[in-house]
Amino acid sequence: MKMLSIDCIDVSYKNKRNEISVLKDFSLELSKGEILTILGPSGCGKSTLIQVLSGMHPFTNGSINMTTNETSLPLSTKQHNIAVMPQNCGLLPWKTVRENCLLPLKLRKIPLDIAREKELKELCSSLKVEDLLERFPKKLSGGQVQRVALVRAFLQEPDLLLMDEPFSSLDAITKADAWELFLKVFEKKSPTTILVTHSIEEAMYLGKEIIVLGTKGKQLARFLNPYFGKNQMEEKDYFLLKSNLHSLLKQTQGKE
Amino acid sequence: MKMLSIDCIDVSYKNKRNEISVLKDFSLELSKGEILTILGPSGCGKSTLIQVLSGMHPFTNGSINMTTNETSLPLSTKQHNIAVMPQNCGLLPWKTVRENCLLPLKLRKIPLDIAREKELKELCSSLKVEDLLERFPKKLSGGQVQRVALVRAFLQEPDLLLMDEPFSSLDAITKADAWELFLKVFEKKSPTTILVTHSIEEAMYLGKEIIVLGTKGKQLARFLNPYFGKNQMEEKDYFLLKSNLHSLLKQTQGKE
Amino acid sequence: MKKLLQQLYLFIQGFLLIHLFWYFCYLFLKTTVIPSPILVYQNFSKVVESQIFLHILYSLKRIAVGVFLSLLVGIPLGILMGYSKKANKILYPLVYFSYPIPKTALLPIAMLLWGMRDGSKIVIIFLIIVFQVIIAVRDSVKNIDSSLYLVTISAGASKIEIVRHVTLPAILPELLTSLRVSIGTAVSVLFFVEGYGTRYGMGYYIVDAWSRIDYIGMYQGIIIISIVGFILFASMDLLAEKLCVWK
Amino acid sequence: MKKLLQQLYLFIQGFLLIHLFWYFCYLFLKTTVIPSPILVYQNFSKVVESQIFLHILYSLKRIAVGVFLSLLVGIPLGILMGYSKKANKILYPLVYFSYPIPKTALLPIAMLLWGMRDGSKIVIIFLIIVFQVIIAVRDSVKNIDSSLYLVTISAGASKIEIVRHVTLPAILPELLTSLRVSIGTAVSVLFFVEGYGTRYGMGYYIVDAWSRIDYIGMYQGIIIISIVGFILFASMDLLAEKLCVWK
Amino acid sequence: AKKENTASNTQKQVIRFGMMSSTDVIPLVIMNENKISDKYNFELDLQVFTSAKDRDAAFQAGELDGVITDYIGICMYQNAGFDVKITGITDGDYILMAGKHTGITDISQIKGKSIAISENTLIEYTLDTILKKNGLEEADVVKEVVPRIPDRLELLRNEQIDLGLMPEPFATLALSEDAVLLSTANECGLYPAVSAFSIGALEEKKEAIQNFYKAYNEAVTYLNQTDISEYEQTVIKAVGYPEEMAGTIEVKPFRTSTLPLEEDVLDAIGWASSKGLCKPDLSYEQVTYDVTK
Ligand SMILES: Nc1ncnc2c1ncn2[C@@H]1O[C@H](COP(=O)(O)OP(=O)(O)OP(=O)(O)O)[C@@H](O)[C@H]1O
Ligand SMILES: Nc1ncnc2c1ncn2[C@@H]1O[C@H](COP(=O)(O)OP(=O)(O)OP(=O)(O)O)[C@@H](O)[C@H]1O
Ligand SMILES: [Mg+2]
Ligand SMILES: [Mg+2]
Repeated sequence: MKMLSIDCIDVSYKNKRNEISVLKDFSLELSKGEILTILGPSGCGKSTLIQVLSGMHPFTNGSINMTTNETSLPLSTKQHNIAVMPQNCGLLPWKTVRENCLLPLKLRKIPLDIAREKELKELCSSLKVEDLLERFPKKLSGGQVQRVALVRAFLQEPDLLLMDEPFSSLDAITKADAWELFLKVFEKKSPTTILVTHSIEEAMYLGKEIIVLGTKGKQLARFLNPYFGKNQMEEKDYFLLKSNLHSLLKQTQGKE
Repeated sequence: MKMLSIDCIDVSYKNKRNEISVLKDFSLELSKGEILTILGPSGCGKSTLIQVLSGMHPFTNGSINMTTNETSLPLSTKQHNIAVMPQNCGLLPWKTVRENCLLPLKLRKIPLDIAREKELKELCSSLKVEDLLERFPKKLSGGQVQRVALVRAFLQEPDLLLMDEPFSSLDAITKADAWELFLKVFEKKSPTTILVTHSIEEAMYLGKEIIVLGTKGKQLARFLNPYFGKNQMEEKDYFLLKSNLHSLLKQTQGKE
Repeated sequence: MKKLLQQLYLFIQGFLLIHLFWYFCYLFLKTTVIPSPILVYQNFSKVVESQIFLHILYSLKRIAVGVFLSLLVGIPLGILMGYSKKANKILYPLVYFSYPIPKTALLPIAMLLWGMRDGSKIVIIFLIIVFQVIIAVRDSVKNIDSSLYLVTISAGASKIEIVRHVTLPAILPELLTSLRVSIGTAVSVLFFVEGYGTRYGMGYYIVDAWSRIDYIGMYQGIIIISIVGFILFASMDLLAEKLCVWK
Repeated sequence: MKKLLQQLYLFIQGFLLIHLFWYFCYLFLKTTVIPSPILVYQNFSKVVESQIFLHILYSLKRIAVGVFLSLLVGIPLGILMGYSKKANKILYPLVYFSYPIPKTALLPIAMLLWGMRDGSKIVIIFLIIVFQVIIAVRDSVKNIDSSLYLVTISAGASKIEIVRHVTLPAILPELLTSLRVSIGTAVSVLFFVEGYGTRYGMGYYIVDAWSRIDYIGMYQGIIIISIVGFILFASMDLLAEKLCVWK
Repeated sequence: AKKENTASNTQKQVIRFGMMSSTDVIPLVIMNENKISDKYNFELDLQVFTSAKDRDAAFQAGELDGVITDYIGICMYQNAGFDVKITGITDGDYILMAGKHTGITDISQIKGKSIAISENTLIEYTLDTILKKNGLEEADVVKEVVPRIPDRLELLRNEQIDLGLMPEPFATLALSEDAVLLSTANECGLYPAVSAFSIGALEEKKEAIQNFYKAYNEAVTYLNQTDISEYEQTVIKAVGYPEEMAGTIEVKPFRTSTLPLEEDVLDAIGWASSKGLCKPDLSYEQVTYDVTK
């Protein structure tokens, strides 16, 4: 079942003088319970896509529709339950870590019951931020900020989960833990997910499907990923796929 | 020859109410022309160390001395030529990419001659930001910002180069290119370098020496890295070292 | 407690510095316009006799109501102008036209519509401050980093919720600055609005002394108004610290 | 060019709106203090005859000098207070004490020291505005994100260079806001300082008409001051756009 | 004679004179307008103020040599340690009126009514004097402080207040709109306005000031002998009558300048000292100065 369908949209940044076109005639379809990881060169428009889907940035032409409960409606943050973890994490400086984590729930009018309180505790201890709950974001290190944003994202129960390079500032160990956590959370809540990353390994571990974007959001490839949730680095096919992705990405370079 | 010697310093963040101690009795020595990569769990004080060395954050007790031209002086941004690439890249929003790149040179009163102009061009085209020179940082993607900050760092000729997770937002291909560029720049200018990273591979490729920090900046290990600049992922010893580092890092977790 | 002591120390220090300056002016200029601070303080008992606390209370009431009303009107209008292009199109020229009108020239109208008592006084204070608030709020709303909205908007926040969770806290520091400036302005305006239709208020106290060419009384009034102003400002600072804990 | 046309459009729109409001007030309140706008414009030829441009020029000169001086003094002091704890310790109480003093009450001293011509007028404008600037600058300096300094400081920048490359651009938006507020205040203060020792200036024009109970003339003066104020504000906006290209 | 004037132009002394618009200033304006000051070899620099506070500030700052003020003003100057001497009288009336809808037609009916005045000024003094002359007391009316005269007029016009005590041109305006005349200062024998100079100016520019009064008297003679139509425009400008009143303006005859009567001055001093505006032992000699001597 198609859940999200992006249909030939154009996205651009308007300046006073000029207009920079970022996504041109971009289409994408996503089924329910999908995890799509997006690979692409820096500056190809991945974050822009996330912004458009979170209702922050307008698009021209085309349409974005989302199907929930058998009804298809234009995507809207009010009618659809969207959770986003932006590239810069987007913590509000004036709210404590705890308040930041709970803000989306509050906005969605989801009561903070005991179960959810427990979930928060668990997520925090998994990501080792349980001692930071009363701190303000300014007092956190780069990795701590990202972990808090992860807690916030995982705490929600969205129809659509958007994550923009969510593990980029984590050290190897924490990152591996966070990957496991992500898979666990996904198993439980199975939100339809778009995950932007620049690590091929990450894309191959976390994506049920992978797409590779080129400049202006041109889709160079899209395929089902057989290695979703699997740690088969030794397999030959794994290496093959990895190097394929690598060379695909290489192709996109230099044409910016 | 010891160039930088950090001697038993204490660093902490003061709040109105409490004081969070981050580095306790921290010492580190660095020879001229060294590249030291620092690995450590998120929140262990890596960025704080960089901030202290860039003269942004005060330390109590101990001393930091730097030896240039045979004279040892307390480290000072005025007397020593320090270049830093902070974790958030630190581009000034009101300066164009070009102005941002040239600012440190301007502050060091280094004239912008033809050679330097050419170097800027080359660095920009290596990092594929040559078309962005007249843009303001707000109009850049996350990876573009990081590449611009790399250009700025590489353009300087510092005695001490400090880099805080400089490649974290780059995609695999760009990152590999940036690594090569770093090695090339290092070969030419050989600044004494401290590079903070959370990727073990990165540390092993770019560090002449590697140290692993634990909580409160405790040094868990320091060793010469035989794989500096080498791409010998197939070697057995490489894997051994890598998994050693991995388990060292694992030890540091959870004690935060 | 330590905070308060510190403030008190600063208070005394500033007090002494200004008086030193004043004393030197007195010594060097030697004019009746600048009486000796010593003389002024010798006669200070007169101030206390003259129900100075009543004067202060009256003035504080007028300032409080005027400032409160300006915030009540100015903040929403400023936010509206900052966000809505449509609202801005209508409000912008209105504000830009009305701001430079010398509000004191509207006194006759204010008196006729709201009487000679506190009504017209508060209206004048309000009219003088509200535009400052509108402009400051609008400008700071425009300066909010757009990335701060992302999570809130994507979580389906209504406009009110966005204002509550993002806008207001984001502009709070500038709002407090604007409040400081407004209170300063309001205190100065007292001098004008308390010149008529009342026999109470620090402004009245000064104007009355001035029109009697009683410079000693006038300076006493100025000292009182300065102290009250200082206390207002210092409390604003404490408030700012309480409110902006995240800094 | 398009920008200018757009501004002109807004100008006309605001103009009409306010006049509509005025006309309704005239119709409903029926009082001598609110003359019909039609009557006011019928007599507008008189304004032009009365050398209105000379009046405007005089006022603009006073505003320009006063605002310029306030910036010249206020920006460095504000920056100093924002950065240096020591300077703040001395300046903070001085500023907090002097700010609430009604500057208009210092007129006798100002006249004594700077005469009753432009000297004292400019000093009064200066004294009223400079504290607003100091407070606004100090507060915005304190609000600068500390991570912005890192690269500049580590590159060995001197204090002046830090101010030039980081502080000034960082506070520029707030500075422009404060400038807007200051100009608005200066225009209103004209009304007061042009009440003596001059026969030129928009403030004089209004006060003069008022004291002759020539409400038509007074409203004409108010219209002129509004238009001049609007133009000042609109140019500030254009300036802000030019200066803050990075937004 | 003309040649003489130009020859002595170089050392012509300047008298800087502060005033507020009122009928008192008509002779002064005529002095300049008709070049009488030239004839007496001084230059009259007239400075118009819109508020007494500004005028006093300028006077004290040494920006002015003399002003048009009143008995009460002199008392306050003296009390402030600023030695200002009454050197002559001027003419102006202060008229007590009732609003048209108040139903008051006679001064005996004003008990308990409100009146807008300025405090501690000759207006209050005049009011008290008028009240006393009519057998009333200060406390019989409710005094509202409104410093600017135009505002008082507006309050009276718009029935926010019952009574007004105003100089020209405001009185004429109010009366033309059916306000009811109750009494005037001059009717009660009160002529409180005076011209005055600071002692410094009197010493420095004695001759010029003597000439100033000669010129003043000549201007008064001119005014009293000439038909108003010849100088009506000057009056309208100086006093601030609305333009529409041209042709209907009346000007009472002016008196030539002398020193005021001692008993009048002492009465004012008594009133001022009762208000705490000056010391009760202020003497006539202290506050007057005979320039003709
Ligand atoms: N401004 C601050 N005030 C208080 N505590 C702070 C502040 N900044 C950082 N900290 C704390 O200091 C510790 C060290 O922070 P630092 O930024 O140096 O970590 P890091 O090693 O760079 O981590 P990461 O890899 O996540 O960037 C962290 O535990 C953090 O919570
Ligand atoms: N505010 C803006 N104004 C103008 N151009 C912009 C703006 N933001 C981004 N761009 C441009 O749009 C393009 C896409 O940006 P986007 O942030 O979507 O890239 P990205 O794919 O997320 O890259 P990265 O991996 O580096 O984060 C980039 O070329 C960037 O320069
Ligand atoms: Mg991005
Ligand atoms: Mg860090």
